[in-house]
Amino acid sequence: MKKSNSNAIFDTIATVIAQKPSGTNAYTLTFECPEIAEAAQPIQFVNIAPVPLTAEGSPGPALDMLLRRPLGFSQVRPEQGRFDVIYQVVGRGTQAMADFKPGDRVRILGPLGMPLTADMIKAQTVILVGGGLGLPPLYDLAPELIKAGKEVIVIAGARAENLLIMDTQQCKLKRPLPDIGETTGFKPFVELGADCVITLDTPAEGFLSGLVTEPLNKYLEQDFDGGLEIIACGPPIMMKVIAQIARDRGVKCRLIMEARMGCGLGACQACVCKTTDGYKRVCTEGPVFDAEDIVWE
Amino acid sequence: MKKSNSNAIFDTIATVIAQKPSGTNAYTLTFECPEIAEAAQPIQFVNIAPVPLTAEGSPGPALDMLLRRPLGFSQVRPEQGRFDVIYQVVGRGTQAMADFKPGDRVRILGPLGMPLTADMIKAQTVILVGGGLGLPPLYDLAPELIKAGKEVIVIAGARAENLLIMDTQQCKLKRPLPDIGETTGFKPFVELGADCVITLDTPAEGFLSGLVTEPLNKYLEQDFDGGLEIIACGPPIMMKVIAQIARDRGVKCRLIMEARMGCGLGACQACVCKTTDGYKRVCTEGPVFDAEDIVWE
Amino acid sequence: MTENKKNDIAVTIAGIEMNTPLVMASGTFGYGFEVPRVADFRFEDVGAVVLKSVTLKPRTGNKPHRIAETPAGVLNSIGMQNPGVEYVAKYYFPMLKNLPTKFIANIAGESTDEYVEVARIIAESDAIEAIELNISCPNVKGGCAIGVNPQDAFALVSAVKAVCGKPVIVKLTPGVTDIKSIAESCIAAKADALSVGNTYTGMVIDTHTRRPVLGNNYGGLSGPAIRPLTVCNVHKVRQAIGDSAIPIIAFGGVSNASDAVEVMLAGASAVGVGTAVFTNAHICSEIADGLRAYLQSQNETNIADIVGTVKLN
Amino acid sequence: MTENKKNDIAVTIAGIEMNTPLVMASGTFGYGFEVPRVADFRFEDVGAVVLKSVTLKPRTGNKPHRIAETPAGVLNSIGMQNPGVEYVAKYYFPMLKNLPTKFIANIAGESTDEYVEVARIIAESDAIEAIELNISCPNVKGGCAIGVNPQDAFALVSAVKAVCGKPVIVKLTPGVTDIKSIAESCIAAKADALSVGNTYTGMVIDTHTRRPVLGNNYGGLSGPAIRPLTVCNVHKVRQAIGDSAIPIIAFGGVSNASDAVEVMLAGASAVGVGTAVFTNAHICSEIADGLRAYLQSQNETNIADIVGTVKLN
Ligand SMILES: Cc1cc2nc3c(=O)[nH]c(=O)nc-3n(C[C@H](O)[C@H](O)[C@H](O)COP(=O)(O)OP(=O)(O)OC[C@H]3O[C@@H](n4cnc5c(N)ncnc54)[C@H](O)[C@@H]3O)c2cc1C
Ligand SMILES: Cc1cc2nc3c(=O)[nH]c(=O)nc-3n(C[C@H](O)[C@H](O)[C@H](O)COP(=O)(O)OP(=O)(O)OC[C@H]3O[C@@H](n4cnc5c(N)ncnc54)[C@H](O)[C@@H]3O)c2cc1C
Ligand SMILES: Cc1cc2nc3c(=O)[nH]c(=O)nc-3n(C[C@H](O)[C@H](O)[C@H](O)COP(=O)(O)O)c2cc1C
Ligand SMILES: Cc1cc2nc3c(=O)[nH]c(=O)nc-3n(C[C@H](O)[C@H](O)[C@H](O)COP(=O)(O)O)c2cc1C
Ligand code: FES
Ligand code: FES
Repeated sequence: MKKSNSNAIFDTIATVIAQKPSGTNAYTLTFECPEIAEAAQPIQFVNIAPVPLTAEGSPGPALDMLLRRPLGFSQVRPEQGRFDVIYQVVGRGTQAMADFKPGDRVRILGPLGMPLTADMIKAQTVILVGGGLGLPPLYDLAPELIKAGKEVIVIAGARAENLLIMDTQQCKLKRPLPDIGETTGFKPFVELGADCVITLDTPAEGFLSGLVTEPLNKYLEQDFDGGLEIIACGPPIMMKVIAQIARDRGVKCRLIMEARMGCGLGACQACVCKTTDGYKRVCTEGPVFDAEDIVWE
Repeated sequence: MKKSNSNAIFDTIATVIAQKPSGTNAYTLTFECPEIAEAAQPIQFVNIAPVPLTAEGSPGPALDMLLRRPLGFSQVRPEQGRFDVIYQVVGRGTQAMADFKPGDRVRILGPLGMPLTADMIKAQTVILVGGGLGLPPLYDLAPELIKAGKEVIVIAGARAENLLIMDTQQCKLKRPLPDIGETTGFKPFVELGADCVITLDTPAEGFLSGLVTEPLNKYLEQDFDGGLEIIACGPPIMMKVIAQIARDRGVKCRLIMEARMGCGLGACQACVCKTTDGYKRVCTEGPVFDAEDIVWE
Repeated sequence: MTENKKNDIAVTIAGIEMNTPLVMASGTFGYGFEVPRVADFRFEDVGAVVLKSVTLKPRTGNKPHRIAETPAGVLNSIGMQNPGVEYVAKYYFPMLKNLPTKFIANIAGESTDEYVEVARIIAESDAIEAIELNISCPNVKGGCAIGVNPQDAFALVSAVKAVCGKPVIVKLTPGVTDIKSIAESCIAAKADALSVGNTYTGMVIDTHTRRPVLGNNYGGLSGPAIRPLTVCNVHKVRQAIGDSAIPIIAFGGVSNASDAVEVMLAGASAVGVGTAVFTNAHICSEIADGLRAYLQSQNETNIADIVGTVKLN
Repeated sequence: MTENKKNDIAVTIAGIEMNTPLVMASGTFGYGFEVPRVADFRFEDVGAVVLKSVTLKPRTGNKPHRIAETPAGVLNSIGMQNPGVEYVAKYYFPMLKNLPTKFIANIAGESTDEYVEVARIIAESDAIEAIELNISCPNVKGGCAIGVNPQDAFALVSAVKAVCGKPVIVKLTPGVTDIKSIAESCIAAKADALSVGNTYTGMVIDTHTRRPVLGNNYGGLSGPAIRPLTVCNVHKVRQAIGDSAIPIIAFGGVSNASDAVEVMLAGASAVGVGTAVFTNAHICSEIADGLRAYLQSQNETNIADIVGTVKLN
């Protein structure tokens, strides 16, 4: 990707350009918002009001849902002044967002959080592990890594085939797994040149089945001369297990953490996650944390 | 008009068919709702949720505006299962309603209030006085009166020409006013065969100017052999003055009163207006009251 | 539903057998017959109706406006308009006889004597299962003063219990420093149940006219806005009085099945529904259906089993 | 704006000259520098910033979740996470020096001694104009107990006043039976201003897990939901203490200019803005613009002239 190195954050009004279903109960939203699109860096996120402004710009009936919803960038196109987020409908806010229509104007805060850029990663190979909606932010990061000449392996987990949020295609693995030289991967990652495997809780033809930790463990048995790092994003339980695996194997691991947010700006101390150095703010010190530093509760 | 004589009230979901501007800052909304359209009688009204249901039928972000807004029927077409309301944007609720789009599903309660039907009116001539958005309910009543063979005179007041909520056309008065044999009237009333004069606060060519009380007083100097009755709907200050004029002249006068509502069903006692017999509920004993009975505060 | 013995959301509160735990709140459901005028109203989903507060003498009520909308809430100052207990007992109670739900009368007054006198009259009616003492109305003098003072509450409840054979429910005011101490004195005075929650005193001002929107200046805040406060008060009172003490009926801000479950998890055995009726006259049936679905999703068979089962963090 | 002497929304509260009556509420605006990281932040529209509560010793705060959404409101239980007064005074206060607004420190503690000690340290800083005593935080033991008792409040305020040359503002808890008596004892103890309002104790339960959403189980309710209660409390306190008494800063539920006008008409000389910052970091500028427009629409030249001008019905 990118672009201006300023740390500017904008609290501004973005325009909905498009909204498309991405699998079941999930959507890809495209916003036009040049300032944020230009400032955004990988793994950063935006906080999005779940109800659009009324025609007059007043929050309208949005008083009922005051907090903005944090969503990671799934793709940023600064040259178009646009970016995408992919989200799943899980509660009232994301449900309301599913009603967003092109032309809607939405109050939005970002880019938020500390970026994770290729130069911050020493290892030559990076395994990106995404569970469910943990995948989109990794898709924002992957091109950056590949551009920097790194080997990228994506392990994506989902509950079932109908929940997959991106298009799939056959992926001939450059680094095959035992018995698996070819499998179904996410098209966007495959096209970037990454290896991509998908494991499903509910088995389906052409996909691996089971937990993401199974292919992960198999990869970890291989040799990575240039060093290996794991970056994971997904449900806490998944990340906890991966953190343990990484620690056991002595592999560097970063986690993209979630927390309920108030201000998004580091002011309210709401969005904390427990670390060995006390509670840290996901919106400011995060969202990326060293797996070693996280204290699981 | 109508139709079933049942007193049924429905709390149901109506579908928005169309929304069109009616003058400045006012709209005509068409709903499809067969049960209410069939039960509605003149001068009754509906209480409308100002925010549509979400796709799933939950009130969505509507928790912020809990009370439904009372609006009079402006036209009911039972054979189509549809009815219209005309409303002005005055606050947050009507502002939100201006965002209603065809297909929106809206929770709606009605028909409410005691009907006023032609057989309840003894006089042969009825002067309908409508100030601003007091007009639509009178438009629902007029055909009924005309069908019953009554002479109908409409005096409509508005602040300025651009605020007129219905189309206008030339009206050759069957019962001319001094110096005025022809003037601009509202097309729907003229087409029904009623006399219609429009007075504006801000003078404009082709219209009378001044308060509605001026043409009213002039009419009241004429003879009405079959008896005369005034029915007025509009801002309280207008209705108070008309009540006084009617009392002075000994003319029967009914007023369509407004009040802030809770339940709409007579349960909460919120929507009262003061009468010589204590506080009465607009939603149940009203909205029509005998001008003699109203205690002005 | 009434005939269906497997009805898993039926509850019994203070001896009153109710089809559902849903109690229509006083003042929002009139004298029981107004709201059910809507077509297809399902009375079987209503556990009980608490009638509009009655007083000894007729009251004209406050001047309008009597209601205002606030963010996720409603402010009201009806001012206890009612035709007096004799009129209500004579003309309204008989209309309730054959309706398939239970009725609770709610009484208010400016002195203990007044409460006692009204309770005595109501206690004679077959139509009424229990009496709710409104000691928490912000819209009338007297009632509120009793509701904020444990000694006064004790005296009032004792006096009413002495004349009234029917169960006595005390409706506590939530806007106090220590709701637990008042709850405890009501229990000491042998109250049969506690209604935890009522409106909170609030004010809305029209910035153009610089006048309060309500004719009475102040009013009582109800609706979803106050629900988190209700959940907390119910939990606090339940913790203070213990699980085996008298039942709690929660009032304040319940507008859907999830809200109803929340207050029950916090410790309420029944759930008041007030302002939500203004948004949907069928709300009680929607909530009842939602409660049934919740039980199924949680593999529970009886709604009573979830009462107070919140697990603290 | 600061240079413009015709600035008609400037106010002076307890000797603090503020560009606007808008005060960023403690806990929602961090230590003053976080929110203004947003591009185009207009500090000139901020009358004053109340910093996050500090305590004598560092506090780790409560376990997550620390925030939950409620209808038109927010429930929080941050639990006073802060690095302690020494750290804050050493590292954060110097960052505030040249910013074009005024800063008020907010202190909390579990005993009078603790408050006094913190006040003494803060009183030494040039960056701070005044001290706000948080005697109303539902998320920490001690503070709240002081806030509900007039004698305790009197003792605390007197003790702090004795060691602190700067103006002392007392932030009252709204969830009490009689806020007026506490206000009066603070005035007797020579408080320089009253912050009327804070959060109300509430609870939200996840019905699926049956656990409270907040790690701390209970939290404090803020946001538009409570605004009618704030307006009422401000009006009650203003009526009780009289127009010529110390100024009131209103806290609770202000999210737009109309809300700000409402609390000022009710009797507040300045207006806290907290939760609304979460919805829009520029909210303060929007409200300031709205206040200027309001003055114009009402033919008033100075915002101070509208304070307490509500005309009761
Ligand atoms: C840094 C970050 C990046 C994220 N990126 C994505 C993404 O790209 N795609 C995606 O689908 N989801 C993402 N999430 C999770 C997403 O924020 C939540 O699913 C969403 O906020 C739920 O809102 P709701 O109103 O539907 O749920 P509700 O449960 O109704 O929300 C209630 C409140 O809790 C908050 N909340 C609920 N779940 C979460 C959660 N998991 N994390 C944080 N806050 C939560 C909401 O924001 C809201 O304030 C991300 C979260 C964080 C912190
Ligand atoms: C029986 C009846 C029939 C009506 N018919 C019409 C009609 O045909 N066309 C039309 O434009 N208006 C009509 N009105 C007035 C209409 O109800 C109000 O303009 C509307 O409720 C304003 O809502 P709001 O949210 O925009 O205003 P807000 O001021 O934001 O509303 C706040 C609250 O006050 C209530 N309220 C505000 N003004 C009025 C009012 N004048 N009367 C009753 N409640 C009010 C609202 O319903 C809401 O509960 C009628 C009122 C009544 C009582
Ligand atoms: C319009 C209105 C009138 C009310 N009248 C009474 C009353 O007469 N007596 C009473 O005890 N409570 C009265 N209440 C309070 C309700 O019974 C209930 O306790 C309160 O509204 C909180 O519940 P809710 O949020 O579900 O409405 C009234 C509430 C409203 C909104
Ligand atoms: C996340 C959060 C943290 C808060 N922390 C504090 C605090 O540390 N000290 C304090 O006095 N008030 C604190 N408050 C209360 C606010 O200062 C304010 O009084 C309250 O939120 C009501 O105002 P509002 O509705 O505008 O938010 C906090 C409020 C929120 C929402
Ligand atoms: S959300 Fe406020 S500090 Fe992170
Ligand atoms: S609105 Fe409830 S009685 Fe009329």
